[in-house]
Parts: sequence; structure tokens; C-alpha cells
Amino acid sequence: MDVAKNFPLVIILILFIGAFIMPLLKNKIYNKAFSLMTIGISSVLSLITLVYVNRYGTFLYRVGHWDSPWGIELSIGILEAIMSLLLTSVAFVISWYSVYTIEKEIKDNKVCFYYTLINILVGALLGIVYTNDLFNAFVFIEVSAIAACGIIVVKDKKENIKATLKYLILSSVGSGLVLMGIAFIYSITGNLNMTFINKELSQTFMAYENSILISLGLFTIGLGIKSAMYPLHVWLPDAHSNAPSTSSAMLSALVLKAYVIFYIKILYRMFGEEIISQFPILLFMVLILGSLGMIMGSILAILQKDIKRVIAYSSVAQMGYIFFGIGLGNTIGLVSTFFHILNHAIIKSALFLTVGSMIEKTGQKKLFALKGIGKEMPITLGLFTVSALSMVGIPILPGFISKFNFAIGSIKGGKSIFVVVILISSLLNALYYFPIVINGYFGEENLEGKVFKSKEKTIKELMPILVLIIAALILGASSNKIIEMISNGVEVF
Amino acid sequence: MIYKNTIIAILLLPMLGSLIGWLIGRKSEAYRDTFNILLTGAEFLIINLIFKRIATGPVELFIPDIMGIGLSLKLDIFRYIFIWVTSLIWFLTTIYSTQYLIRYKNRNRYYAFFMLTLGSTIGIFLSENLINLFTFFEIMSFTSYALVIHDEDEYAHEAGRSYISMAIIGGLILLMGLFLLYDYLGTVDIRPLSMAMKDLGNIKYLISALLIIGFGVKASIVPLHVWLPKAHPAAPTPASAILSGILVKTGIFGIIVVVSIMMNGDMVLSTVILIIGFINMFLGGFLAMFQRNIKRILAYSSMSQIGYILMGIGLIGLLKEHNAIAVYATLYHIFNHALFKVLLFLCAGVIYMILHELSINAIRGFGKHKNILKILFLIGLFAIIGMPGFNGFISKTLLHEALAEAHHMYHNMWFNVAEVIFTISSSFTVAYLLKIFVAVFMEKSDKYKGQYKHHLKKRAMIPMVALSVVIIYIGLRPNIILKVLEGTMVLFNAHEHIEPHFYNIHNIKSSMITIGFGFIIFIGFISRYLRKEENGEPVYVNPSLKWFSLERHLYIPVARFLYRSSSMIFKVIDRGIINLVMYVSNSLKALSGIKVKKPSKAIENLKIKKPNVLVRKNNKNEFTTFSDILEILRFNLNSLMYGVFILAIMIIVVLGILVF
Amino acid sequence: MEKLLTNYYETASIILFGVGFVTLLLHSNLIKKIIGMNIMDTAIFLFFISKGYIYGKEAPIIRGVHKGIQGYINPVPTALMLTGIVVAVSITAFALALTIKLYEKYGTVELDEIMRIRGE
Amino acid sequence: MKNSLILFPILFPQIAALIMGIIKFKNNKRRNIYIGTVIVLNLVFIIALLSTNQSMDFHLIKINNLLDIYFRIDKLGILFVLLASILWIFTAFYSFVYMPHEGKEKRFFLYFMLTLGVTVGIAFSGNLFTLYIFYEYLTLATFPLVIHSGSKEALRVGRKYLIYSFGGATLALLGIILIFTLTNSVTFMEFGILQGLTLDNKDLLLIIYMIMFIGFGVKAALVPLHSWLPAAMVAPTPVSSLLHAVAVVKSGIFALIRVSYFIFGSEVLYEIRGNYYISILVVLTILMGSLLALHQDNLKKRLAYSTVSQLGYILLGIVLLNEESLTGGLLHLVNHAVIKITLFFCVGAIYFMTEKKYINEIKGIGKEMPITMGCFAISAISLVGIPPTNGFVSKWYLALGGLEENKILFAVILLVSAMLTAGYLLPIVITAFFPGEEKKIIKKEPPLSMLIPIVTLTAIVVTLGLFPNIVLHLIEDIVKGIV
Repeated sequence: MDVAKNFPLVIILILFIGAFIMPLLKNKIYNKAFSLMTIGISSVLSLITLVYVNRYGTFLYRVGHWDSPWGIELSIGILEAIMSLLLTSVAFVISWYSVYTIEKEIKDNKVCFYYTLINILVGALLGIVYTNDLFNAFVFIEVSAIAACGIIVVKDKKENIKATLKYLILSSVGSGLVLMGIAFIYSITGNLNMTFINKELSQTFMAYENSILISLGLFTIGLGIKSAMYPLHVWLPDAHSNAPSTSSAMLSALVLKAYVIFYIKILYRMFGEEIISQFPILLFMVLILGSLGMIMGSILAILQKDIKRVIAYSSVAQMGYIFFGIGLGNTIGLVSTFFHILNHAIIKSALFLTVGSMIEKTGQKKLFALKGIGKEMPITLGLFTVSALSMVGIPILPGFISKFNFAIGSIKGGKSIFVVVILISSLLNALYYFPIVINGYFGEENLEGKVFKSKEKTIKELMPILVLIIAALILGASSNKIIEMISNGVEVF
Repeated sequence: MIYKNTIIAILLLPMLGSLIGWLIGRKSEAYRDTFNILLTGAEFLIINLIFKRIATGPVELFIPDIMGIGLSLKLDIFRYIFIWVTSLIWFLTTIYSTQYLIRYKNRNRYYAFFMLTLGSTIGIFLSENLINLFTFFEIMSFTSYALVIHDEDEYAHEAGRSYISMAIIGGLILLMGLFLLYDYLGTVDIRPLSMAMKDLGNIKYLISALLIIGFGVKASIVPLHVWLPKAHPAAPTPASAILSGILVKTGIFGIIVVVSIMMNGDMVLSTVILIIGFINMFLGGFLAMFQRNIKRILAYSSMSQIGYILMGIGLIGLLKEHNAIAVYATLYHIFNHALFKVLLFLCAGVIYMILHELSINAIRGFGKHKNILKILFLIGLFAIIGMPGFNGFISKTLLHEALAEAHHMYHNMWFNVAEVIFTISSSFTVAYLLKIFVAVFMEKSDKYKGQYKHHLKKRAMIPMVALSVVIIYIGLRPNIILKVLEGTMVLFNAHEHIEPHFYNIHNIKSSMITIGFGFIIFIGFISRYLRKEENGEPVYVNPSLKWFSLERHLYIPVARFLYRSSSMIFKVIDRGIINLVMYVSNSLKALSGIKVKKPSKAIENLKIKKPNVLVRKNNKNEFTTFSDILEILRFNLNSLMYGVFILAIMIIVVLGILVF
Repeated sequence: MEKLLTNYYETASIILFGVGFVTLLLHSNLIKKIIGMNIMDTAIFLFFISKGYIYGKEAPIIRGVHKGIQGYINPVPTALMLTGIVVAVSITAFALALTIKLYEKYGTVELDEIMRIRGE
Repeated sequence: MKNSLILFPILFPQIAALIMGIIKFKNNKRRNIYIGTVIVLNLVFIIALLSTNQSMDFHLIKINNLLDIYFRIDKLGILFVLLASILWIFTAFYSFVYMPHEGKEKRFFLYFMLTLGVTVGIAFSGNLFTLYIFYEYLTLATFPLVIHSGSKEALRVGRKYLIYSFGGATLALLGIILIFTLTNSVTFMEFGILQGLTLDNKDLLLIIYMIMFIGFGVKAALVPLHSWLPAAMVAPTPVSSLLHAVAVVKSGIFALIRVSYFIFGSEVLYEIRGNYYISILVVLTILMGSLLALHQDNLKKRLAYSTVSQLGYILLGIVLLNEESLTGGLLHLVNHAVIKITLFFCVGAIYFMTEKKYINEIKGIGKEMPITMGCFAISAISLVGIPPTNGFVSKWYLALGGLEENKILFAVILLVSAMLTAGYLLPIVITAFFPGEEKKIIKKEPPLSMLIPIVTLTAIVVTLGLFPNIVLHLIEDIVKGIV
């Protein structure tokens, strides 16, 4: 079974090589099939890796068999395996959905680029997740940034270009800051491998307090920009709302998360718990920013009039939860963060896809124009409703479980007052999700002149969303096992 | 066993009869009338038949599970008196009703409620358990309400409102008393209560006060009498007759139970009741003189007579072991009052039946040539004023003697005052009845010259005649009743046996003096001050209308004030949360609508370099509203510039916090 | 102050970074913004390389005699920065391409102008 | 495995509802037969379930001590579930006639059946978490019923309903989490689970109790969080009657009983004086509801405010923490349900036949619809608390409970409120029956299938008044077990 140790690299390679082959295939059907195939294979391989890791524990993979400090190392624990499974499988489902719809949003000649970019993006994100090497991570970050910009701008509208430029500039500043942080760390330790840095730092960190703090700050802000930490989220609503729906799903569900994973790795693998606990102010700041994000994101979402922007701002709020979990600084917080990453990735992509199909069928993006949509597209709105309920935190659905764990985490962490923040934020969530559902399904004047199921998509096209929802339900139902697994992963992190 | 069933029967008979009668009445009115007469007749008959059994000892009955606490009934001689009178009066008024109501609407409803009222009244008198009593009491309030507002006109509704609201409030106060009673003693059975109450501290006064107030509303004790003068004239005459004759007695029954039985004639309480009795008797009589509506006069008269009864109840307590005379007096008067007051009401009813008018001014001289009616009315009059030879004389004499005995016992100067009030009130009685009699039956009128004879049917006459006969009979042979009353002595812990001689000089003299006073008052006051000449016609005026009215000037304003003020408070609370939200949002809206001078410097500085976008309205208007600025701000915040700016701030802040 | 003067590489890179950042922040011209971004990147590169440079040592290229580990500077930062420069260039290229697109759509590269066009 | 039968009455109506959503019925009659069968069968099944075994429990999903979907049958649950399912049958039969009047029957009946399942779920919940889940679910299931008409007004009200309910549930959740962190268990136990706990953090417990009381109190229309209830009157009558009588408000009450007696326990509550602060709100609820009812001209609104006040009675019974008061509270839970549903049915019948909803419009309607209004009158009298109807019995126990605490105030408030109740209900009866003007009487009695539920319920009102022991014994049993 040691073959499985090669899988992480194989996955990345498959995706990248696939990406470079794709422009050569002229026919876009081949393109789609090829892209789906590569992502599908990689998700299968991720699954195998997960099984393997679950059985045999964490392993390190030396790329090109160079030994650690010099060569690049991939480190695959349970968490990485789970994340890679998440990334690949969600990406697979999103691509599957995009197969049916992508032509409607972008020009025909861009289709093959789109899939190339998707492959590159997923590959780069996986790289970020797997790698144990700072500089390697930096490169993957830059690659993913460019690919992410690519899948936004592929729509080729005025707004897209502007949004992309904004995203590009901000995220390159962000990566600049990350690089600066790396420089500080490197100047202290002379190493780029996280495990080694950790060893060095744990002996000498007292001497370099300022440098460590500065680099921590730089990492926080740099990655904060990329993962839309409030108030550095300014690029997100524009980018997410203007991109093609599948891209939005991809961006919101996956791209943001990879950087969070990297951030957690930096905090706990590179600096280590010992150092982090020396500077409680950092985690507290993250906690506060997370709480602010939870509340402000929701409030801003309430104010929006464009449905995709609503969901984009909801992402801001959900990222707030994730940072909140990190900021709690205890195991439960971290576990909940991971669980929330899973949950949010699945649900948010489902939301973007359902909204995407509504917009596609009606041609309307504004909330008021989408009133009565439940009559025309009952199933789609039904799927939207389930996702929305999960977002709000109705029990059994995964959203509730993660929120609940956050609450437990904050009580256990002695920060009971933040439970209130969680609850307020859930209520605010309800405030912007429910009106969409209610106005969609009910209301006499809304439904006038609408024909039942007149605009419904075929079941075939809705399958991907259905798969996502089922996945979410399973996630909710078997949350116990998954949380256990994550906790195991967090312990060996 | 058979007697127990009989008790159930006399309780259920009217209730079932009401339903059956209603059903019959939907098909045929004549059959219904007959049915009702038969029913009440049967009821009366049954009650007569069981007298022998009751005379030997009380019959008790307990049916568990009903209303949780069980239905506990008891029939002893004390209750029997009430029940007998009730069934008699009901029987007679039912007969009378069949004639009286011919031209009325909703007859079917009337009879249904009439019978229900009978059933519940009997229930009240039978109950041994205060909760049962309360239950029947409330049922009676509601069923009699339907009788009071039978006319459904403005005046009836107004009266009905007073009646029902006072009845409900009274009922609830009574209930409060029951709550406390049960809470402290754990029982509501009357007999055990009389034992248990002794050991209770001062709370027993609160309890009995609450109970008395509750019953007092029905008994129309001052100041809870306000419904009475309104309700009696409003109801159809048979209904007013039973209201006055019987329903008021349910309140009295309750008060007797509370004061004399439960509290064993507690001194304090008895004194209070005594005082209330005097106020009642004086005030009722005094106000009656001013009234012009016959029924209203009779209503106030009821109030005054209730005062006598209350006085009797008070004396039962005050006289302690010598209270036998007071017991006799009280019960006798209750009995008598039912008879003569009903007779008087029925007479008034006859007038109303014919003329649809009750004001003395309008019916003046109506009875000049109606000899039968005149005689009947006169019998009632003599009875009530205590003319020797009529039953009123007997009970008044007894009452007077009881009062004298109390005076003798306590030697308190207040009893002198009491004597005076007693006499004056009796004179008032004479005066106001004379007012009716003179105006209606003596004065001449051009309008009425003996017509309408055919209107008076036998069915209306028989009850009145029957009543007159009874009145005279027991007036002449008082001992029949007294013998019956003897059976109640045990209940009141009275041991003496009295053999009073009524027809002696002393008694007749004092009666005559009273009547004489009455004449003087009538001639000296009523004829002189209340009778005015208008357009050559004598007209009675009622100055008391302008006087202070408890209801108009006290109860209603106070209630209204309480209602309004509490509504205000609660409305605020009710809308509180919503209003708060509305207020905040409105103020935000208002704020956003405020016109401000051109975007302030702060906002410009935020952008560092003044962006052209801010003035995209080409400076058309110098002023922009706050919401405009917000709009522009929001737009700008979305820009790349802002993003970078935030980024810079964040870097500085985060690094600053971390490093320093 | 002395610290700043002795570590003049770092000082210079921070000043450069500042210059780049301010350019990025204040100029509404997109080209200038991109230039600012480049300056920032350059500052970071300078900073990074200076971390690897030790005064008086040679670049790690063996010319003739191998001087031992002590004789050469650390080559890793330099190598890394080469990658970094490549990345930066590619991003610059991408950004410039986008700017051209933007110019095609809006006819200007001034962000203020673009915003106004969109706003109306 | 036998224990899993407990799921049946919860799931059966829901599945049946979903099936109804899928299949199409040839005509309305068949659909009605289907619905009627389902609801009656459910009751039959519940009775069968109860008669076989009194104590059953079943863990559906158990993730940890908190996240545990756990059902259990106990006496309190039995009381609630029987009440709900019996009244549901009446409502169903009533709605068969009423609903075509409002339209969109299919949707109505779908959610109607769904709500039945949820209510049973609430009754059988074995721990706070399960209760919470069904509580939230209830909000969602009843929401489409509330906004049935779909008008702007209805939507606005619906939003209000959601906001209030979710706000309340959120507070309750906060309480649940806090409780869990204290005790590591949220399973209901007689006399509470906090008993063994050392009471050094009284303030915390007090805060938790307040939070939970207010949280669940939203559904129980606790002042000042009641305003969704009168607003929700835009719903069709069967919905309002259900909302008021059993499903929603009573679920709130039920949850409060669970929290007060099965989580905290009366002794702990005494200790922390939790009842003291709450009773202020409760008194306010009682008085305010009845006073504001006087202001309403819309019949249904008047009844809604009346519900607010009557719920206050029940809450009072809960917070007084002694046997009598809880007996009274539970009795009133049953009695008020029966009375209020009758009143609503009558008002609905009036609206159904004449399209009248305001008090000044219904002058003399008692002559046109004597049976309906007669039932209304009896129920109204019962609500005032006048014997021999059931309203009196519960009031009796409540008042005694209040006096047990040596607070005459409570009894007085009950009576004042009863007076106000008379003030707002009896005028309706009076104007209906004694209009004082003659007009041609056209009998407009509603159809028989509407009349039968009304009359039967009225009969129940009187029967329960005359023979309260039918339920009293069960309630006394319950009370003995938990106080």
C-alpha cells in the first residue's frame, strides 16, 4: 500500500499535466470530459489517501527524494487528506454542473481555458494544502491567485475585468506580505521547511520576539486578504458576484478555504502551540475580527439587493466563523473550524449553483425580481431552502452542528459571551435567507402570472446540486464520526 | 331514598322543563304555556308534599365527582321556606306571564330562561356546599340577565349592563372569598365551616366581608344597589316581580348563611350588617318617594325592605341566646316581602300591560274605576305598610320587638336613633305607596273612564287574588308560619320558644302611629313639593335625578379612569418592542433625510485625494441628504482605492498591536 | 536610528516598500498602480536577498578553489527570489493584460473615470 | 425494537403529508377521506401505543450527550399528545368544510398534517435538544399555514412570526448549551437534573432560567414578546385555532414546563428565585392580554389577545411552583385549548357564512345562527371562569396555588382578569343575541360538518366542567411526579 504515499504528488501532477494538455484538445466536449476525468481521478485518489492516512497515520513525502531541509516535502495527515478529498470532490461536482451551463455564461472559445484554469486552480490549492514548505506554498498561492483571477475574468464583461483587477492587485499585495513574512522567518531560522522551522523556533523564539510577531502579523494580514477576513473582504463581493456561477462556487467554497488551511498550518505547525500561546493577543485579534466578520458580513448581506452579492457577503460571515474558531485557540475551536470548512464548502457551492440556475433561467439577479421563483422552479428553490436552513443553523443540518460546536468551544474556552455573537449571527443569517425563500414560495401577488415549473431545470442538470445537498445531509447525520476523525487529525497535526 | 330523588327532581325539573318547553314552544305556544304552568304547578305540589318529611329532619344528598368537589344538597326547614316561597311565586307568575307576555316578542326565549332561573334559584337554596351555591348563583345571574334585557331596547340594555357587570364583579369577589376560605380551611361545606371559622384569626372578617359583598350585590345592599332601580323597571313585570321577590332573597340567603350560620352571628359582623340594614331601609324609602315610575318606586321599596331583613339578620347576631325573636322576624319578613312585593309588581304589570306606560304622570287616574285592581293593590299596600290584619304587620311587629329587645339588652343610645330610623322608614313606605295609590287610583283623569276592562283576563287575576288571599290569611293566622319557623331555631342556636301576641293595643298603636306619620309625610312633603302644576295638570317631579348618583358619578368614572390609564400603559408595552424598532428605523430614516452641507471634510479626507465621483451630481444642489452621502460612500467603499486603504490601516493596526 | 543606518538594506527595502505602497494607494492611474505594486515586490525581493547576503563573502559560485561553507553566502534566498521575480512578472503581465482589456471597454485607465462611467 | 414504535405517530402524519403532496386525488372528497383516516389512525395508534406500555424510550441518533435525538413517553407527554391529536381531528373535520372557502386546500392540509407529526414529536421529546429541534421544526411547518392567504399583510406577519420564533428559539438554544456545559446532560428527569449540582453559581442558573423562559416564552406569548400572536390572526381560522389552542402556543407552554420541572426542578427554582422575576412578566401578561382584548374590534384579534391573557394563567400555574398551581396550569392548558378552539370555530363559522369579522357587524347574528352563537356563549362563559364550565375548575386550582404562596395578589389578578374577560367576551354574546331590532331572520346555521365539531367541543367544555375528574386524576398524577 505504500503506493498510496505517492498519491498526493500524483494528484497534483495529474491536474497540472491535464491542464496543459487541455488547450491542445480543440473540441470542448473532450475538454470537459478530460477535466472531469482528471478531477474525478484525483478525488478518487484523495479518498484512497484518506483511507490510507486514517489507517497508517501521517506521512511525509519527499518530492524527488530530496531530503528534508533541501528538498520540497509534502506532509499528509488526516486533515490534509480530508481537505484534499473535499477540494477535489466539490470541485468535481461543480465542474460536473458547469458542463451543462458554462456555455451560457462564457464565450465558446473560452471554454477550454476555463477548464484549464479550473485544473490549475484545484492543483494549486491542493499544493497549498499538502506542502510542508513555505516557499513552495508561496508559489502555489500565486499560481492559485492567477488561476482564480482567470476564472473570474473568463466571462469577459466590464465588471468582471474590474473586479478581477481589484482582486488581483489586492491578492498580490497579500502574497507580497506573505513573502515578507517568509523572509522574516527565514532570516531567523534559515529554513523553509515548516517542521524544521518549528524545531528552530521552539528553541530560540525568545530572542526574536519582534520578528516573530511581525511575521505573524504579516501572515495574518496576507492570508487574511486572500481568505476574505473582515475587513479585508472588500474584493470578495465584487469578484464573487460577477464571476460565472460555477466560478463563484469554486471561489467561495474552495479557494478561500485553502488559505485558511495554510494559515492554520503556519500557526500550529510552523510556530507551534507553544509560541502561539505566548502571544494571546494575536488569537484574540483573530477572534475579534472573526466575530466582527460574522456580524458585519450578515448585516451587509441584509443590505444587498443582488442575490449573488447576498451570498457573497454570507461567505464573508462564514469566513468570520472560521476565523472565530481559530481565534478560540482550543482544540474544539479548531475542530469546529475544520468542520465548518467542510460544511461551508458544500453548502455554499450548492447555494451558488442553485442561485446560478435561477439567474440563468430568469435572467434576473435582483432580489425583488426573483419573487415567486418558487412557483417556476420549485425544486431548485427547494434545494436552495435546504441549504439556507443549514446556513441558518436549523438542527440536524450540518450548519447547526458546526455552530453548536463553536458555541461549545467558546464556552469551554471561557469566552461565553461570544456564544451570543454566534446566536445573533445565526439570527441575522435567517434574516436574509428566509425572505428569499418566503418570497419565492409564497405570496399571492408574487405568484401571479407564473406558471408552475415553467422554468425548472431538468433533473439531470440538477443532479450535481442534489449530490451536494445529500452530501451535506450525510455530513450532518454522521457528524459525530467526522468530528471524531477531525479531532484525531487535529491531535496529530 | 325517595326524598333524595325528590330533591334531585325539584332541582332538575325546571331545568329540563326549560328545554322541553323551548322545544314545544317552537311548535305551539299554547301548549308551551300550559306545559310551563303544569310544570311549575307540579314543582309547587311536590314541594308541598315533602313538607312532612322535612319537618321531621333535614334531607341530605351528596353526588360525588360533579365539578370535582361533588354536588352536595341539603333540604331543611330553613331552606324549605325559601324554596316553598320560590315555587309558589314562580307558579303564580308563570300563570300571570301567559297573559302578560302575549304581545311581547321572543316569548319562547323568555320562558326558557324563566325556567332556568327557577332551577338555579332552587339550586342556590338547596346547596350545602358553597361552590355549588356559587355555581347556581352565577347561572342565575346569567339566566336572569336574559330576562332583564328582554325588551332589548336602549334602556333595557343599559340596565342589563349595570346588572350583569355588577353581578359578575360581585360573583368574582365572592369567588375570591371562596378561594381564601378553601385555602385556609380546606372545605367549602357550610356545616363544617361554621365549626372551623371560629378558630380562624382576623382573616375570617376579610373572608366574610368578601362573601357578603358578593351576595350583597344581589341583595342590593348599599352601596351595591345601583343595578336594582334600573333593572327592575327594565324587565318585563313577571321578571321584575321575581327579581324583587325572589332573586334578591338569594343574596339574603347567602348573607344569612355567612353571618348567622358560618360566623355564628359574630358581633362585629352583625353590627355592620345592622348598620347597613338601617342605611338601606332609610335610603331606599327616601329615594322611593321621589320616583315617578311605579316599578322604580317598587324597586326602591324592595331596597328598603331588604334593609329590614338585614336589620333582622344583624339582630340575630346581636341578641345572642335571645335571638329567637329576631330569627322569627327575619324569616317571616323574607316570606312576607316575597308575597306583597310580587303582588304590587303584578298590579303594576297589569297597568303596563294595558297602557305600556309606567310613569305616574302618564297613568294618573287610571285605576279610579277599576275596583278589583284597586282592592288588590290596596291589599298589597296594607301588607307592606304593616296595617294590622295583614302579614306585613306581623313581621314588622316582630322586627320591632327584636329591636326593642336589643335596645333593652345593650342600653345603647344608638338604639334610640335606630328606633327613630325604623319608624321613619316605615312612614316613608306608607308615603311612597300612598303616592302611587293616590295618583293612580284616586285622582281623576279625563283619559281613563273605566275602559280596558276586557283586558284583564283570569289568568292575570288568579295569581293576584291568590296572593292576596295568602297575605290576608297569614296576616290573621300568623302562628301557622311561626310554627313552621320553629324548625329553624336549631340552626341559629335559638332556644327560646315565643308565643307572641300580635294584636294587642301596643302593637296596633305603634303601627297606626307609623301610618299616621306616613300620611303626614305624604301630605306635607310629597303632595306639596313633588307635585307641581303644569298646564293645569298635576305632575310629579323627581328632583333626585340631579342628585349624586353612585353609578354615574363614582363607579363609572373610577372604572373609566382605571381602564383608560391601564390601557395606556399596556398599549405602550404591547407595542413596545415593535415601536422601539419602528422608532429606531424611523429615526435612522429621518437622519438619512437630513440635509447636510456638502460632504463634510472628514469624508473627503478619507479618500485622501478628492475623487471626482463625490460630486457626480455636478454641484447642482449645494445640499445633499445624508442618505445621498451614504450612497456615494458605499459606492466608493467598493472601490479598489478603499480596499488598499483598508489594507494599509490593517497592516499598521495589526503590526502595531502585535509589536507594541 | 543607528539600527536603521547599520541595516541599510532593510531600511532601503522598507522605504521602497512604502513608496510602492503609497503609489498603489494614491494613484488612480492603473498603470501607476501596477508600477507601485512592482516596486513593492522589488522591495520584498531586496529584503529577502539581503537576508542571505553576508558582507565580505562571495556568491556561491565556485571559481577555482572551493572556499568551504564559510566562504560563500547562502544561495537559497537568491534562488527563491528568482522564482519570486518570475511570479511577480507573470502577475504584472496579467494585470497589464487586464488593464488593456479595461481600456478597451472603458476607454481610460483612470480608475476614477472608470468608476464614474459605471456609476452613471 | 419495539421501542422504535414511538417514532410511528411522529413520522406517520409527516410521511402521509408528503405522500399527499405527491399523489393527486380525483376529487376533494377522496382527499378528505385520506386526511381524516390518517389523523384518526394516528390517534388510534397513539392510544394503542399508550395502552400497551406506559414507559418507552428510544434513541434515534445519539452523537453525544447533547446531540441526541431521544424520544420518551411520560405522562405529561401523554396528556399533551392526546389533547393535540383529539383536537386535531376536530379541526380536520372543520377544515374540510371551511378551507375551500380560503382556497389552496392542498397546501393547507399538507402542512396541517406535517404539524401534527411535529407536535407529537414535541410531546414525546425525551430531552431538551430533541424538543428544541421539533420546536424549530414547528415554526417552519406552521409558517406556510400562517401566511396561507399569501397577501402582503400575511407575508409581513409571517416574517414577524419567524423573527419572533427564531429569536426565541435562539435564546432557548443558548440556554440549552449553557445547561449542557453545566451538567453534561439535557435529558428530562422528574425533579430536574440540576438537583445534585452545588448551587454556588445561583446567578448563572438564574440567568439561564430567564434566558430559557423568555426564549420559549416567545411561543407562549409572554409579554412583551407576544405581538406575533395577534398579528398572526391573518391566517385562516382553523390555523388560528390550532395555533392558539394546541400546536404553537401550547408547545411553548409545554417546553416551559419541561424546562421548569424536568430540567431545573422546583426546588432549584425556589433556591434561585427564578419564579419570582418571571411572575412579574406573567402577571403583566395576564392583565395586558385581557385589557387589550377590550380594544379590539376584530373578533379574531380579540380572541388572540384573550389567548395572551389565558396563556398567562397557565404560565402563572407553572411559575408558582406548587402542586395546586401546576394542577391548575395543566388543567387550564387542556381547558383553554378546548374553549379557545371552540370560540375560534364559532368565529370562523360566522365568517364562513356571512363574511363578517367585526363585532359591530354581527348584531343579531345569534338569531341567525343560534346554535353556533349558543356554543360561543357557553365557551365564553367558560373562559370567564364561571361554573359549571371547565374554565372555572382550572381557575379554582390556579387561585388556590396562588394563595398557597401566601400571595392574595395572584388570586386577585386572576379575578380582575376574569372580569375583563367577561368584559370583552360577553358583549359579543349580548349583541349577537339581543340586538334590539327586529329584522327578518334568515337561518344561516353553518353546514353540519362544521357544526358537529363546534357542538361536540362545547359539550366537552361543559362535561369537563361538570366532571373535571376525567382529566384531573391524570393531571394530579403528573403533578405528584414532578413537584
